[in-house]
Amino acid sequence: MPAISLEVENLSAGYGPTRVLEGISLSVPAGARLAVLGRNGMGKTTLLATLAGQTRRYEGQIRLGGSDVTTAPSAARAHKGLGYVPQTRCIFPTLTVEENLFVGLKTRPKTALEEAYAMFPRLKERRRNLGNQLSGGEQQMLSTARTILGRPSVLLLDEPLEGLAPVICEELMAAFTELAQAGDMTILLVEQRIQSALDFADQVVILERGRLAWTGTPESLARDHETVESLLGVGGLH
Amino acid sequence: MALVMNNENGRLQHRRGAIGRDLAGIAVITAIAAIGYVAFPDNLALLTRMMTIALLVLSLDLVTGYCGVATLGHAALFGAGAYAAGILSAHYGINDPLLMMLAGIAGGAVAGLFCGVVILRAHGLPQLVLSIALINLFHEFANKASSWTGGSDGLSGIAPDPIFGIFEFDLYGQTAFFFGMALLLAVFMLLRLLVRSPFGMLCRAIKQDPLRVRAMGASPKAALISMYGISGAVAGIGGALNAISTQVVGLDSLSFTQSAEALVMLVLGGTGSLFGALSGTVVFMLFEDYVSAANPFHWLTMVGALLIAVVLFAPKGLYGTAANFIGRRREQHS
Amino acid sequence: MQTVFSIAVDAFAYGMVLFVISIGLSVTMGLMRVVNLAHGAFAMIGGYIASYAARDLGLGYAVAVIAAVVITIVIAIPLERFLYRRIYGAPELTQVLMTIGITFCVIGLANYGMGPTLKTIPLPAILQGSADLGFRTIPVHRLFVIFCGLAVALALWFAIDRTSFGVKLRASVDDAAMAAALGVRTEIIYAVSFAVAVGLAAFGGVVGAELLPVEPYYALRYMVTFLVVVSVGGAGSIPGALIACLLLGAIDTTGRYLMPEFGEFFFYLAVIAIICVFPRGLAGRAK
Amino acid sequence: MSPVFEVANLKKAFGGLAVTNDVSLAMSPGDRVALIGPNGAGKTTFVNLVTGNLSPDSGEVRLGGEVVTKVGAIGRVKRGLIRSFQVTRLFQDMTPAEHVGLAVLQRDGRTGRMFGNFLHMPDVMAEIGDLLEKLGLAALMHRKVSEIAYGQQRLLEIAVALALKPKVLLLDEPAAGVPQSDTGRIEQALADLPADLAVLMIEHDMDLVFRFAKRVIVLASGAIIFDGLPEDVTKDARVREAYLGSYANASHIA
Amino acid sequence: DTIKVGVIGPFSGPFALQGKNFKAGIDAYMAVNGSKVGNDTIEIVYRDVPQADPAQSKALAQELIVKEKVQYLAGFYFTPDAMAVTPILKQGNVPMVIMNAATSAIVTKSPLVVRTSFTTWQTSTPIAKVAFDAGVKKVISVVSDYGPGIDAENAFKTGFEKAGGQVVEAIRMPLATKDFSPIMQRIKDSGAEGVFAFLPSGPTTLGFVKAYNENGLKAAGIKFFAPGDLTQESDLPALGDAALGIQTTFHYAVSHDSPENKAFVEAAAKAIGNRAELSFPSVSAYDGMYVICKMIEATGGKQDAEKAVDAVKGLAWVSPRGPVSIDPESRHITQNIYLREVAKAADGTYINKEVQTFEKQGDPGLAAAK
Ligand SMILES: Nc1ncnc2c1ncn2[C@@H]1O[C@H](COP(=O)(O)OP(=O)(O)OP(=O)(O)O)[C@@H](O)[C@H]1O
Ligand SMILES: Nc1ncnc2c1ncn2[C@@H]1O[C@H](COP(=O)(O)OP(=O)(O)OP(=O)(O)O)[C@@H](O)[C@H]1O
Ligand SMILES: CC(C)C[C@H](N)C(=O)O
Ligand SMILES: [Mg+2]
Ligand SMILES: [Mg+2]
Repeated sequence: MPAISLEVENLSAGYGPTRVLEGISLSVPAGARLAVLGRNGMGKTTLLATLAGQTRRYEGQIRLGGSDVTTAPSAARAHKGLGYVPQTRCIFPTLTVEENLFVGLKTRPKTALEEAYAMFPRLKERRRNLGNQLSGGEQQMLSTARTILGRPSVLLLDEPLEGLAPVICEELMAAFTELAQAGDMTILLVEQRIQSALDFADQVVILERGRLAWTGTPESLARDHETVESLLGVGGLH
Repeated sequence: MALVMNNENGRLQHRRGAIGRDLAGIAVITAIAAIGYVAFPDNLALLTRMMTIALLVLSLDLVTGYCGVATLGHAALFGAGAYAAGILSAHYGINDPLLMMLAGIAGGAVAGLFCGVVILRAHGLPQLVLSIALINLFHEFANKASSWTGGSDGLSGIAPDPIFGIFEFDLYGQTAFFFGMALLLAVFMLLRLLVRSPFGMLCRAIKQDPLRVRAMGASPKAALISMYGISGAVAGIGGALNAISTQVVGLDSLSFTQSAEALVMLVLGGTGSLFGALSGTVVFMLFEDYVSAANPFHWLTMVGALLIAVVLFAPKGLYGTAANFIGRRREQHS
Repeated sequence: MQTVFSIAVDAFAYGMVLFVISIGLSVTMGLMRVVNLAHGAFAMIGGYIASYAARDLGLGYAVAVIAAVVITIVIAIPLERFLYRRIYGAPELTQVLMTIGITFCVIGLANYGMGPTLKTIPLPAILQGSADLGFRTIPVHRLFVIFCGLAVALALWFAIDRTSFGVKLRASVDDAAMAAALGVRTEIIYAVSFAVAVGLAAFGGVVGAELLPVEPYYALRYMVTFLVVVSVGGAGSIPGALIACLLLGAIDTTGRYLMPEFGEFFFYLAVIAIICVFPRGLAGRAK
Repeated sequence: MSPVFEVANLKKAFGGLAVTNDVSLAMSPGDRVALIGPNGAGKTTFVNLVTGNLSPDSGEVRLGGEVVTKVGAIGRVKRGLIRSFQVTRLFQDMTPAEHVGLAVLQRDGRTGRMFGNFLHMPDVMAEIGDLLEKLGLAALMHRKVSEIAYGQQRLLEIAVALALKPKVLLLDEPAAGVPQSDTGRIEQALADLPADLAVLMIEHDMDLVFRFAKRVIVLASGAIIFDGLPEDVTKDARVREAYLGSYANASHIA
Repeated sequence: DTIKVGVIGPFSGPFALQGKNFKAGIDAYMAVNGSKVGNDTIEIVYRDVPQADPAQSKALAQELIVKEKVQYLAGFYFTPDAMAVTPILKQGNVPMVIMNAATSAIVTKSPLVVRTSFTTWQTSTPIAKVAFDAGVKKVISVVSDYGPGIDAENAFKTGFEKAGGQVVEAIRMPLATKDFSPIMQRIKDSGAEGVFAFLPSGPTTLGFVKAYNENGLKAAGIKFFAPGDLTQESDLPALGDAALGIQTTFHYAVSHDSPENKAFVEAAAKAIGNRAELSFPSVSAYDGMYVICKMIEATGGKQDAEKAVDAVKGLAWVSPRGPVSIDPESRHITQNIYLREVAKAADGTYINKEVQTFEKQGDPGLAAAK
């Protein structure tokens, strides 16, 4: 499926009575690479989870490729082309690696599994293992591979590099960039390693206490030391 | 938002909260008992029965609510206490209620330790089944040992002396009521202390992640077994009170049905809080008493409907949900 | 020697009856992770329907069985929609409370509507009488139950382990939110599985009625038996449940023959021993 | 100095897969070791083996000279071998204060006490306050863990380990999920540890590794392929290929 | 005045059928004789104890006495429930009329207890003679392993050995037994010519009787003897042909042929709604009401437990089950015990057909206990 756009208007959301996001508006064109940054606990995960239909939404609208999915349940969004890689990985612990991937296939034929194995050869070696027997990094690989197998048009990545070896990180980021540039996917990336995120993205937003505090390009952010310091709490980028 | 809560403040609030709730607890129990006493002066037996069951449910809460042990066999502890007290009186002629109570505590604690050792060998569903197996073994054993327990005909011939030689256990049930009340209050206070103590905190931690607790250097098993012993003592008090006030101990006090009913009451009120245990018992038994008197033939449907309604509208149990609601209101206001 | 064979036959037949009656619970409890104490209630509803169809309406046995399964499922649909859906993923004890509540209601209503007496399901001529095994006879009906048990076991094992539906079901149970995020329509998966489980309960209730006769208290009377065999096998595992039923059936039967007065001791001590050795049940998967 | 912690010929296989393949290493008081290696190399398994959460097929673990291979996980903790978890394992319904309080009480052997409340124990409260302050969690002290963000949970995980006052500390990816802004806190907390403590850290964040470690061990396919100074590790061809990739070429290493 | 009678019994749960029969018997009595005794009107207050639960039984009894101010307590299906109430009768000044609980010893626990039902000893003793007279010399006894079962075993053994027979083996099986095939195998292997069985009325009897047939015991000519619990009328439709020919001894058969019984059955069937649900507790309840009314007559409606009980000691009347009397010594009912055989009636229903009568049977259990 080709990439599609994602628009968010005045979104507020949270957990039960706890409001976490306030009035978020975003417009991500098809094929864009958006980095979502912010310090600890500022609502990045909540934003992605809300887009994926996993938290309670109070107000606002979400449009996927122009069609309104605000009230659509999670599964329906997935079928409209949304893919979500959660921060906590959410591997199905009692399913084997292969079965985990199988769930991500949606309606694609089983042969497509090879795509995932090509991306992460490690998974092929471990494919008969149960999900909860994998190492942390392997789980991360599985989680990402599982979602990508469904060929989403919009991909939400919540810290996909966590726990991965540096060499894998590089390969993975390269693969993401390629997917986006080929027009196959629109990507939203939450990442703690600011440099990696900036290298990847063509747009950046920063969350601060559940609100959008900054929007711009990676280049402008790299120059804006004040913002970097105050919103990201890091003393300048290399 | 209460996100940034001043440290010192938070602590004080906690402290005040805890002590406040203790006092409130005593006040509430006493008040309910007083209301009960005034409202049902002719039905003290029911209230006494409620207290015995409340002790069982509290004891169950200790292992299920605080330690996460799934059990459908907790009446084993209760019944052991009841039979210990009953046998002391019926076979050895020791009729002092306080001594009988001690026997009940000991019986319950021993049964608790034994059950603990067995039940803690598994988790989840298999654990539940272990508990079912145990209660059935206890039941069958009591049935077999009929020369001691009276078997299915019940252990009769229990004749407790007046307390302190003055207060008799009579038809009107005043003595039993006040005796039970005193026991319940004392137990409740001690348990409040227990669950807030370091040991109580350890147990709550074990409930959530025993492996993490091990990595902190504590042995979940040892802690849980001690808790089981304590729980047994509490259930034993309930059992002994039952034996003293009923003067007959039946196999039902050692049955799966009794265990399951206690669990239902606990979940109804809300697990993991002593108030939940108490409120569950009170609501369930009053409701049951009321509907079964109103229609002795088809009341079970009503009880079923109550349970379903509670799950639908108060999924954390009556007390749990109410406490949640109030907590949230408070948070929103601050 | 003949006695040993004879006991073995009894044990096998009894084990298979247990299996047929409780396997539906293994689906709800092991795969859907709902501690469905109302399993017996559905089995009982099936029994009542079959009894009504066969005895009062005079329909054939096969028709009665099918009617029982279908109508029980139809009755269960609103229950699933409005009650069970609320407790998927809830803590086990909440599920216990809800399903016990449902059981109480069903018992009360059955007692009210059908009366407290036993109801039988008349067997067709071919299932009546006894078959000669050479060294002894065995009721034909038991052979029928054994056949049903094996067929059900095979079909379920295939559906759960070998089909994409099975994978999606297991995924939904492990993490419903994530499965949904991957496009699995968990509600439908759950509803279908529940229907299958209820259908199996009804089926078990009907074909097992010779051993566990239908009456209002059925719903609670055998609850412990169902729970025990399913958990000893390892909830969710079809082969596990089968082995557990045969094993426990054998222990129970042998114990009852050798020392009937200690029958219960045998049975429950065996349960304790098995669980101490296999803390997750015979075929329980690591979690 | 005699080693406080020693592992000899440790072996473990899952089915046919040799996850720990004859690993031997020793640590002395004051050591700051980073254990790195590709995903699935067996790092976490190594920690599980030495802490007693898994039992090895063969080999020996020694703590302060004493062989503890037969001592259970709890016994090893009591002897000062403390770990943190790669995937947070916290008590969802409890607060950070309770987590640290429990660790402190357990360390002092006070968790058996059946009365009193740690909130009323000034010494315990002071220690909790200090530790949480240091990790920036003081404001969340009385919130339930389930309501705090993942990154904050990671910090709490470390706080719990530190509260146990370890002699040997094994940190499994302490910074995973912790934003850059907060990794400084972890480093600071580690820097403040008593000097005679031996620390082994597993980490994929190379910046942190190179700032922290005085010695680097590389594990690949269950075996140690490198054990030496941080300066040297980037020069090792095998490590570069299997693990570091282009990182080795970058100029991050001060 | 209104005189309240508190009735405690299992009106819901697994024994709901038996509780329903209590109510049917009581309603039938009121329907036939009216609810007035002299100037007093009887009012019944029901309380439910679904399964044996002495604590609840006692709490309810206490409530009935203290709050509801009942002058009489009645009902009691289970022995422990009755036992739990005996200690408070005296202080409450309330007589207790037991309508089922069948352990001999209950009447000794308080002088205010009167029983209008039966004891297991009473119904199980005559069958021993029947078995012996049928030419069976070696019998295996199989009973449910609980109080009443053990009573039945002892009663049969005592009677049978006195007659000159031999009980070759005595098996006790758990109450919860579901599959009786192994038991049948045991019976076969024992070499006995007959089997004496006791199971409480209800679902398990079905499996037992079926297993007896299906495992070829019937075909092998092993005779079946039991007290009537095993073939209570409400279980007969389910047992069906499998039960045909089974001989039991009991104090009452719904089919008993007498004008009193015809009237009773008609009224009771109307009260219970479905004639097929009628069973033995109904007649005990009916007679219990008769005794209570006699007590009310004797005391003129005043609450005087001792006087009331004294008034019915030695009372004799014709019950639907036949001639009965209250033994002045034990306050237990003396009655005929009938040997019955399960048969198909003209209308296709199954009945217990009386074939022999053992007249004026007391309770041998009390004597045995001494
Ligand atoms: N289940 C929950 N219930 C209540 N509050 C929650 C819950 N999950 C998160 N929060 C709160 O929502 C806020 C935002 O959390 P979120 O996980 O979105 O942050 P984040 O930006 O992803 O942080 P991190 O970088 O640590 O992953 C935090 O303050 C947290 O305390
Ligand atoms: N219980 C188990 N059964 C089978 N294989 C297992 C089990 N536990 C771990 N493994 C395998 O052992 C290998 C080593 O796992 P380990 O968790 O030690 O890796 P790691 O080095 O910590 O990796 P990461 O950096 O990704 O966390 C992995 O390939 C994993 O799949
Ligand atoms: C055999 C039954 C009618 C006896 C009754 N269950 C009792 O406890 O006495
Ligand atoms: Mg996050
Ligand atoms: Mg790891």
